Amino acid sequence: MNTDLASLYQQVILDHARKRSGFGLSADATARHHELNPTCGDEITVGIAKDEDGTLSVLGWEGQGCSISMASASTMSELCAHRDAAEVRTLIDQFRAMLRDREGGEPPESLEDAVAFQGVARFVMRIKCAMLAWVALEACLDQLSARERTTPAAS
Amino acid sequence: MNTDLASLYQQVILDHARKRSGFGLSADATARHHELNPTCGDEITVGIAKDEDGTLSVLGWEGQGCSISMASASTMSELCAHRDAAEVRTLIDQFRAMLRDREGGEPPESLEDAVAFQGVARFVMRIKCAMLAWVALEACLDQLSARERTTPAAS
Amino acid sequence: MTTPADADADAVARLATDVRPDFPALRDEHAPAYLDSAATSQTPRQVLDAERAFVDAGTAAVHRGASEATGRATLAFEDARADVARFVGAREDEIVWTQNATDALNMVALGMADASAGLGDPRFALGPGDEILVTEAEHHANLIPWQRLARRTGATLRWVPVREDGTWSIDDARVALNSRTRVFAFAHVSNVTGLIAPVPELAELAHAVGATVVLDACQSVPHMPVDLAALGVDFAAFSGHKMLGPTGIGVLAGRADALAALPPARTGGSTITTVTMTDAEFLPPPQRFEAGTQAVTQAIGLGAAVRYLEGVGRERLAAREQQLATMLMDAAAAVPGVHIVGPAAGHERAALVSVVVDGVHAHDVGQFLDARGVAVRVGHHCAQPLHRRLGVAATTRASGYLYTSDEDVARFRAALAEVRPFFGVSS
Amino acid sequence: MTTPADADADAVARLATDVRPDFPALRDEHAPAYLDSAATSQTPRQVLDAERAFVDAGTAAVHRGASEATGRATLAFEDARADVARFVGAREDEIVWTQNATDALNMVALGMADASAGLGDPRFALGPGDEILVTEAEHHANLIPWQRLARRTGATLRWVPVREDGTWSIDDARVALNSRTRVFAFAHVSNVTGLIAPVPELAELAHAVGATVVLDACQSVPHMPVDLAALGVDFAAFSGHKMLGPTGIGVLAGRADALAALPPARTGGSTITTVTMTDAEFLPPPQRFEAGTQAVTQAIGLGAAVRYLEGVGRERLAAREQQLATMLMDAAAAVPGVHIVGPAAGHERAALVSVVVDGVHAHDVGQFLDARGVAVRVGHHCAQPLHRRLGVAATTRASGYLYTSDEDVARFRAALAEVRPFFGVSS
Ligand SMILES: Cc1ncc(COP(=O)(O)O)c(C=O)c1O
Ligand SMILES: Cc1ncc(COP(=O)(O)O)c(C=O)c1O
Repeated sequence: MNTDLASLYQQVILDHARKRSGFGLSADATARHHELNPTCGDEITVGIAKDEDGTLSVLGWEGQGCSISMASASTMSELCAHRDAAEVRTLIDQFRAMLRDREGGEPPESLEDAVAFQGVARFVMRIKCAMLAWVALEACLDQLSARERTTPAAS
Repeated sequence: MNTDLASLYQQVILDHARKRSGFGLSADATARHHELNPTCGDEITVGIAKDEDGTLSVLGWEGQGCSISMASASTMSELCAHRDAAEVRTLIDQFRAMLRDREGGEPPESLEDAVAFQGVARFVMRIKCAMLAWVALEACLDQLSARERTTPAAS
Repeated sequence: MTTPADADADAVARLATDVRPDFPALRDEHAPAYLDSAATSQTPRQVLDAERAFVDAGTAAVHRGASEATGRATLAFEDARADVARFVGAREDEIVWTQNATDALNMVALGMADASAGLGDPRFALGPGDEILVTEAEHHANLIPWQRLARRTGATLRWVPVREDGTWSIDDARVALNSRTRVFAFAHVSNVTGLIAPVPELAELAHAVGATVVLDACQSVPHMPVDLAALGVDFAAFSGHKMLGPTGIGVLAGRADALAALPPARTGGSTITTVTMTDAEFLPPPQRFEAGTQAVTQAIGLGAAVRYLEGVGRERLAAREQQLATMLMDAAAAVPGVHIVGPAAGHERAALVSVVVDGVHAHDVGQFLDARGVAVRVGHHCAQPLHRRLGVAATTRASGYLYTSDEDVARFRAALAEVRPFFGVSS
Repeated sequence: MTTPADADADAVARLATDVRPDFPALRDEHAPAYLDSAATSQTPRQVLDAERAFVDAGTAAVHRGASEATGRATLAFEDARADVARFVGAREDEIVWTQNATDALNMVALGMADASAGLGDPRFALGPGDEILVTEAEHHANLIPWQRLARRTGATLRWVPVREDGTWSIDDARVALNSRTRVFAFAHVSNVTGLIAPVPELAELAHAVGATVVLDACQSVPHMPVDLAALGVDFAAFSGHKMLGPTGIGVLAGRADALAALPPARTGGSTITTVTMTDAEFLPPPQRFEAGTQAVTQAIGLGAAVRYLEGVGRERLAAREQQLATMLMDAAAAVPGVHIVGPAAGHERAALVSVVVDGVHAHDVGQFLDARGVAVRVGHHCAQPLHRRLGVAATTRASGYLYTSDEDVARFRAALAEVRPFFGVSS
């Protein structure tokens, strides 16, 4: 039982839950998305903006929730800031795949600190907590790309 | 199995099902009631009228249904005609009690031919069939007594 | 030497023998010839075993809370949903658990009433001038909810009339469908006549006039391969207890877009995101429709039933049902004074036959067969308007399933032949 | 020498030990301390044994057809209804089977919507100017259906506000009730605070202004003697799965006159007398409300559960629940940084306690306790408005039942004391 608990609440997670990197929503964010976990009322809003080079110049979040959801948001904002949309989408997919993998296969190194969340895969009711910020980020990216499709970049 | 069947479909029942004593509704009936068995759509209408001496001068019925319901109506009209309301109500109660008695206690002799329906008690889905005409008769009596309460007899 | 085709034919004929050991109610040599599967099926031990294993490991609420037991229960519950989805060719989020098929049909009709009252997406809003189309052959479960919807919204209920033999055709439907038709609700297979409706063609006709198609799949999903995506219907309803599963569980299957537009008539816990004292926001389907603690154990039982049927093989089952259909028809046709309701011999029909016995009321027929160890169903089979059209109050119905043996049908035939003599009706 | 009173006290304290052997999920020595019975209870083997005996003897439809099997099934089904009726002090025809308590509450609200739309008896017709009263502490199942009814009819939804500790009093209700109040719906026992409402007094107040009283009895019927006739409510709802019974079965209990006036929102087979293509006449209650094939097996399971509880003795159970209530309160109160929601110590409350742990989110609390082998429930417990009032998104709830041992509560207390140190929250 305690090993399970240790695999879920790794020290890096408990640290991130307190540290909350990226906490705060910038007025410069050009896309925002609010995501709710209806089971417990936890909620996270993510806000992003892109630089001219296509990388995320802004990646902030606010919200309240359990240590898993808070730590996951914190880890996410450290990992994804200053990357371009394609890279970020790959990371989101990898993170989701890791959480869905009940067999515990080796997660990609590219996830860096976020590999600490691998233990969540075995706690099916907590997967939503860990995904909350990432789903909100994905929705922000969708907003931006929808906008790009309708307003073609000046060339 | 065959003994069961024989106890349900006694010869007197099969005979009554064909004979249908009392079949036909008289224009002289002063109370009528229609009763339906929703399971199978069987229906019976009973019509009665009272003589000056308080006995049933008219006791007829119409309807369609299984041999149990038809035979029961036929038996009923032979048994109850020319009796007064109190006597008829006693017979209805005795008949109902016999059908509800799953133990097969000795039925009262007053039921005459109607004791043939004792076997129905063991066929719970058929009790409604056997009761159909009797319930309609009871409702007719209720109509008459309700009317007597509101229009007191001239004295 | 047996060819593969012969081997298959053998496997089909042997089906009842193969599966009987799994059915405690049929194992006993004194067990009746159970010919009432169209009402409710018998249950293989695998289903109750699955339920018991789940319960004895410790029950827990699903989709609520964080405990391991909750996680285990939630996974088992959702796995059962995936089993059922696969079985009918739907996506997992297109499967809504209900109490029974009746509940599923009501969920659609009541949801449309709410849409009409302005509660939710207006796609399914009906009003005066709109028409709801059913057939005269429907089960009450696929008739009364539409009568009530018509009364609630001012829409008009119309119906495809049936012929004297209880059947109706695609041409009859074509005449009844028009640009005012908003809903067309009909049974895939009639529980009285065994008539099989040409669903894809009917769905196409209905969609061409903009109508939503609601399929009562109670008598098809248990018995024949059904691919809802291929049939092209918007909603379909069926019950667990007719397909080897437990009572207390049914399914509303809906195309994703249709479910997404349907307001939830029944509301409560587990269906919502945010609730204030004055308002509630609902989750996407299927959760939106699953108010309160679901029939979790029974869903798991139904999942086991579906896997059992897949183990048997749906093609093998369908082939056996065709045999049974013919055998039941032949048995009834062979007895003097017995009239078969529904499609004539030679036409495709489900493995059920309803009959009228000259001079003997259906209740008496059923009682006699019961005493002879043959369990059939008598009455109006919850289809009073159809029976009125047939000119009878009640019929006697024999229906088969995977465990029905040739011997069962033979016993039916023999007992049926004795009915009129017993009641003293001359031929 | 032991006096009779001592002997009784012993019997009460020994309850868990006595009953545990009947609960497969709790028999194992590694079984968790199951403290989530307010969500769903564990199942004694007697319940599944009763279901299996019924199914294995051959299932059959009830109230339809003439066969012996149908007769046997119908009797078993109706005997279960009689068991439940006796258990709650109602008449047999005052007990309607539903899917769960949520379904039962919706049945009342949806029936009233139909009455308001002119479908059936006008007694329960609501309209603009009328008021529906609930409390701010209700479970979503007893809130959202009334929100929807208000929207369907134009009536106004009002509520008895709760205080900071989650409680409300009869005086608060008196203020909120007025001559426009047509319905007053509230929980007998709160599933979050454990508050026990003074039902007879509230019902009298409500009836004095002409309101119909709807009781959410989910947390009372399983745990304390409930005599609905004595309580004087018009409708009451509860679920089988919280009282040792199976999932998939619930009950709407209604006073005969109230049920008789309620239109059936869900319609279909077995609820009717005469059906034409345009109209249906309904049977009297309870059949009128039981559309389609009922959860027969589960009703029989619930009957067995009720008999099991009667075997235990309801007074003995109630006495044990009082002990557990005190023990749970004491356990939570003993841990620094833990705040109890609901009535203060000393007040009567049900055997459940919800807590907030300073600095640790309820999900994390629950996860930690789970890892320590203590199963509790975390979240908003389907009472978001109440949690908003309490100023927290989620709480951690521990709840007991007949099989809950002193040892279970001790494990809860020990694990709770470890939570804040584990998550590094300083006291
Ligand atoms: C007070 C209360 N009301 C209603 C419900 C809903 O019960 P069910 O989910 O069985 O319909 C519950 C349990 O979840 C409850 O505790
Ligand atoms: C064609 C048809 N529709 C609907 C139903 C209703 O199913 P249930 O009673 O399981 O809701 C049945 C079975 O009774 C049926 O045969």
